[in-house]
Amino acid sequence: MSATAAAVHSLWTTRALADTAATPAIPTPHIEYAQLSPVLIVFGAAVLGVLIEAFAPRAARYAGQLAVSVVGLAAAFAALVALAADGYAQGRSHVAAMGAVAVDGPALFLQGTIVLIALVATFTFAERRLDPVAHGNRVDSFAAQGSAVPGGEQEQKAVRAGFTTTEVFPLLLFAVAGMMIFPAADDLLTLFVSLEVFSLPLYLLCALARRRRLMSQEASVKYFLLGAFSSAILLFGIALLYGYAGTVSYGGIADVVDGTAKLTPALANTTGNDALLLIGGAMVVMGLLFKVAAVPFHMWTPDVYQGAPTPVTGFMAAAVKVAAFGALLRLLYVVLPGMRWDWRPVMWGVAIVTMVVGAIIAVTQTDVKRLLAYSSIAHAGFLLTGVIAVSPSGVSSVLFYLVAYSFVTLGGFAVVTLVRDAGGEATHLSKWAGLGRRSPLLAAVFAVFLLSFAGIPLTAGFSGKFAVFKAAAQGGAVPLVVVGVISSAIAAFFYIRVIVMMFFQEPQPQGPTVAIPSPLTSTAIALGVAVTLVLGVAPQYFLDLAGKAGVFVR
Amino acid sequence: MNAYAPILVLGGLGAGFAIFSVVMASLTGPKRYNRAKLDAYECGIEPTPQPAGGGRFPIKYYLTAMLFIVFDIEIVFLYPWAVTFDALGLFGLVEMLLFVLTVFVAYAYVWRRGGLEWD
Amino acid sequence: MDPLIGALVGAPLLGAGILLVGGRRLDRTGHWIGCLWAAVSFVIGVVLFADLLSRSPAQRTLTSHLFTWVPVAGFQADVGFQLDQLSMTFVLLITGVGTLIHIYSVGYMEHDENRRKFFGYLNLFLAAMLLLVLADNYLLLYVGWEGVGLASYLLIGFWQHKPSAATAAKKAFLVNRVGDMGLSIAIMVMFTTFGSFAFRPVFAHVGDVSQGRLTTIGLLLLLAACGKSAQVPLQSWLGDAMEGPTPVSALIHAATMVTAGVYLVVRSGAIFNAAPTAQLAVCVVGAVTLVFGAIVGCAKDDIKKALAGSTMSQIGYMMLAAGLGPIGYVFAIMHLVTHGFFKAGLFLGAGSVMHGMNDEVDMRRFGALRTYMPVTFVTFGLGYLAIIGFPGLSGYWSKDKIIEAAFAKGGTEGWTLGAVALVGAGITAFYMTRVMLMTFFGDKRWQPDAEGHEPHPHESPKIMTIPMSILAFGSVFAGGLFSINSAFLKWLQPVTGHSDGHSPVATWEITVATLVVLILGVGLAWQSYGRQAVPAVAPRGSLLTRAARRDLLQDDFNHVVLVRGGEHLTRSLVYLDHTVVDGAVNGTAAGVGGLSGRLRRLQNGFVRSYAVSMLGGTAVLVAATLLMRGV
Amino acid sequence: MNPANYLYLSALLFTIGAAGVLIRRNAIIVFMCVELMLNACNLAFVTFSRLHGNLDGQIIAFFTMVVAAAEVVVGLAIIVTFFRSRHSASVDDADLMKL
Repeated sequence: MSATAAAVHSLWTTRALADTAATPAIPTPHIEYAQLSPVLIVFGAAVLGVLIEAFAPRAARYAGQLAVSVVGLAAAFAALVALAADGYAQGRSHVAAMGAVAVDGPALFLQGTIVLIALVATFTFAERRLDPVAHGNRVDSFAAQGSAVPGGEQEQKAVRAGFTTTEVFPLLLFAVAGMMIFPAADDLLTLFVSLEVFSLPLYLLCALARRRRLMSQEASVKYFLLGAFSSAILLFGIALLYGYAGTVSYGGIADVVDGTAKLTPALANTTGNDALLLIGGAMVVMGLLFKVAAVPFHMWTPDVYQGAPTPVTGFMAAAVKVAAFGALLRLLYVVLPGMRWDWRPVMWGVAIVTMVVGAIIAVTQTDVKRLLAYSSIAHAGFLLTGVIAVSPSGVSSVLFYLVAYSFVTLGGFAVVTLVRDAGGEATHLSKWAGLGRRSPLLAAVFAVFLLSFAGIPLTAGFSGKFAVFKAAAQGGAVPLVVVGVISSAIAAFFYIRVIVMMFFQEPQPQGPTVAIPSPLTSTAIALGVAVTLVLGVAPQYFLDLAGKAGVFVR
Repeated sequence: MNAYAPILVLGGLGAGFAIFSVVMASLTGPKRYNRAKLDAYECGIEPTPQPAGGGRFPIKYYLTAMLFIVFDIEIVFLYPWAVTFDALGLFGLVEMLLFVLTVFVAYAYVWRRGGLEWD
Repeated sequence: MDPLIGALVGAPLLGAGILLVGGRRLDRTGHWIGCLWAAVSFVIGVVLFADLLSRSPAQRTLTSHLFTWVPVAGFQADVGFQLDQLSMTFVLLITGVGTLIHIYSVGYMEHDENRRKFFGYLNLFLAAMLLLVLADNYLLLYVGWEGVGLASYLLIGFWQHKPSAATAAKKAFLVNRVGDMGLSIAIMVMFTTFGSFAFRPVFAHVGDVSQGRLTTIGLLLLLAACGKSAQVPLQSWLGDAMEGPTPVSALIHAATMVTAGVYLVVRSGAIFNAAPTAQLAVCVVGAVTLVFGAIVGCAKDDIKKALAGSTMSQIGYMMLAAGLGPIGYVFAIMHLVTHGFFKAGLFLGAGSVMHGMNDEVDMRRFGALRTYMPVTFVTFGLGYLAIIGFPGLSGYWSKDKIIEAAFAKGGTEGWTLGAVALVGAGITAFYMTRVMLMTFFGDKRWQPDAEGHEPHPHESPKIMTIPMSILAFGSVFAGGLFSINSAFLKWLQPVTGHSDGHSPVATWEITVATLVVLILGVGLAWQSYGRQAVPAVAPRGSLLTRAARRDLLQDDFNHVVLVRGGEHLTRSLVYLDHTVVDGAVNGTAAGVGGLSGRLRRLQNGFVRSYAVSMLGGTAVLVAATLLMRGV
Repeated sequence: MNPANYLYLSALLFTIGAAGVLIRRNAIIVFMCVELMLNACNLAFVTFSRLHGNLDGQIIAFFTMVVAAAEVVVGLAIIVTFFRSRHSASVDDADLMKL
């Protein structure tokens, strides 16, 4: 009977291992609050934002949220600068929070970029001068009441009462905090959790457009279902990698892949099975490729970019790409360098398909937001060429490109918010014809952004592309660079086409008007132009900065 | 075979208890039926809802369910902590307090914004 | 001191940024901001000048390397500045005259609603021009070169509501493109020849390169200079450029930008010295333009166009001098500076006259203005005396030197060039006297403007007359000051080099000859326009006059040879293009478009098919990874 | 008992979930299939945890559950608003944006 009892017992207990017999002593964990302070500040600001939503009177929420967001993000940036100045970007970089979060050059660089993007995005989120005043209330780009049925009675009531969804600010902050952890995650669990932490608020933000709400909700549903699907695949990949290595920490997996880890019997058994590693690695990489919108995981991008409120689109296009490329770099450079002979050819393929498909489909687009979406897909391909270089200059060139790309993107989408007609933003390209006559300054600014996207010299886009292609060519990927240049040429075609359209076509009689923005949006656009020109004319300082920040901790 | 013995034993015990309960109830209990008693039991709502308006549930039902899920699931973190409370010491306590505090912030939001009111 | 060089360019650039980005809220203060940044730039220039003076002549070259723009092995594009005596001269001219013209424009553009934008463009011009003269390599110089072209385009077309202004801007832009093409090809050839385009290495290795290469580079640089400096055959845009506001004509199309070509030739002296053929070409272009511009100047009734012809002609003098090599470099620059003073002064005077005459430009409708506009009359008159080379005034010192240097070239060339320069001086005296007489003397020939407003000539406000007076002061004394003890020569010599040459004619003989020619020109003009009344409607005139009124048929020539010929060429090219090139290009474009349309259909909007693509993609990813391990 | 069997089961569940996402039209059911995939992952984690004799996998399973719950909340909210504005929860009706 006692044998049977023991057997029953074993159903819900695991046999204690020999070296952890008796009561296993749990080492007291510790958390380096100071080193994690940037993320914690953003999280704190977000929680504070939720409290404002809960307790502040409706009229005070907008100002309160804006203040909390701006102050929180600025403080986070200050903390990041302080950490970098303390040498965490180089000599003192290490892994904090029990191996969960890396504090090193790429992490700090990317976090700084994300925080600045978020700061600019906050400005565009808070813009209230574009839409006409509704029932005596200034309104922003977000729905009066997200839960109300579009066009229904409840919505009209909400509009009349002047409701605004000020929750977008805490949602933005939560997303930002998740994005800050994402490229710094040093184990797969943190990677997965931070992925969800930044994705879930984005799904919600997508659904909150004030105009064209059906499209906005549709974008949200699509993004959500596909995003959940991709994160499930990513999670299964994590499970397989865990099965292979017996650990989820980046360093631990890398040791096992390199064969330097201490082999336990179980490990000896699983490491014999390379399929676990290869399939798991591919699935995790797929999850990240989904976020960076690489072909064939890109199909959500145009639909979601088009449907989402434009400030959100700008934020997503810029920040998600930064965060996801950061995570991809860390994964491929820290965890899987031992199997780069396996993934490099595959990534070659992905990069080529992404560049070519992104550029080609963009040619026939007729909607500005979709055009920019395809352009962002093509840019993901260009960035991938830098990732493939597997060299320090590969890392720094990708970091630099991300900065260049993200601010131009933010500025570009901010310009899109200004061109409006009776139905809100006039995103159909035909309506942009002759914009250069009607509003030369705005058209010129947009032209600068387009030229930067196209990679014309003296713009940030050129410096970035140049750095990435150079790194790739030095890494031996010359054919890839050739494909990159060809697809740049194709891409340049449709960027220039828009410029020609704006400046050399007659404006339509019922064309859109250009809204006069508040200083908030003007700042965002001006920053975009400034970054475009500064990085285009004098990239060296930032290339050096990215070069200094280009070493991962392991 | 030895490995399956516990399952068999458990299955046997379970089946025995079920049969015993049903048989005993039918033998000893009074038999006064009404409509509510004859209905299948499903969490207090009508098992086959056919209200006016095409058989839709009120949105409140989902709302409550979602709120329940999201607050209920936090227990999953409290439980392991409770088990190793001694070993983790003050650090664990502080961290858990922070965690619970955050959950309470969410609770405060739901409460203030009327998520807990049925009507 | 070195960072100051960057600040020199940065100050007006910052000003332009503030003014153009600042928007309407700066409308009320914008002009003062523009003046401020121009003045800041001038002050920095003076500080740097003092610094240079405190050094020994051999060490008066400051460099400042800002950053490497494009670092690639074998191809390095730096952003760096070089400040030496030559650049310093230009810096002082550009910022000094520039600041005065900024101040003048405050008054001149007072009623223009886009005044802020105007000052933004002016600042932009200053920055680009300073970049041009401070660059330490040809690539950066090219950036400045294009920058001044842009500013010039924007400013000529500033009143774009006038179709003539828009057309003129377009014309200036197009003609300049031809020259710019020359410069860009020159830079490319230079790079393939020397492996660099920084001044120092290029000039250091001139000796190692074949004559043919150097001649090619020299001729291409000359083409560039012709475009920017309105030399024959690319001069046709300058007259039309007078459609821009008058301060622009004064600053850009008289004093500074159009002299960039001269700067380019002098700066590239090392190359030209080693390529005599190119040098001779420069001389010929200069001599031809000198006469060409002067003749055009004689026939124009539009005061600004007459002055524009004069500008062409005077730059012709400079080009001629620059083409003479070390004999002439210094005098080219000296004439450039003195010309900057008196021509800017003349243009500002013309602007002042127009200001008082309801923007009338036809000299046949002026007359007798000397009593109504005394200050303008005096300053304009001093500028007039300077340009015709009245003994003791600025023009006398610089122009005579050029004529002398032309003779000093020696041989038939020397005699020919010298004679042309001498004749040019006579024609200059003629047309300038004509302008003077028609504008300020004789009877009133005023006529109401298109809306019927009678002109009420009046003196311009102080803010306009003070800059004019300062420029007049310069017109009178600059040349003399430069010539005391050959100060200017000694200052520039370390950069440009100098040799005296052996003139077959004695200096005093040249002086006398010049004076005779001068008196002839003035007398002839007095005969035609002083003693006789000027007809209010232009007489038909001789064939030459009629041709000169049409810019010596330059546009007609362009039309017949370039446009028609171009059309034929284009037509045949178009045929080729349609059949061969288009076949390829359209094929590609259609291919891309078709592919795009087809690929686009994959994006069918259905979540489920997106998910299929994702899952399929994952499967391919996994399979490919496994395959790689298998291989 | 061979732990590999649990892995096979997990892979099977994952595949069923993925197939469901591709086949089913109702957004709620698509979403349930995603949840099934997540739970398949959980099973794999727990199995590997047992295999390697450490607790990491089980901890991860906890986290996955919490994340899945959060996802449910967000997802249901989105799908319910979608349903209310269109009176349909079919994902094939969501095709306003395409090409």
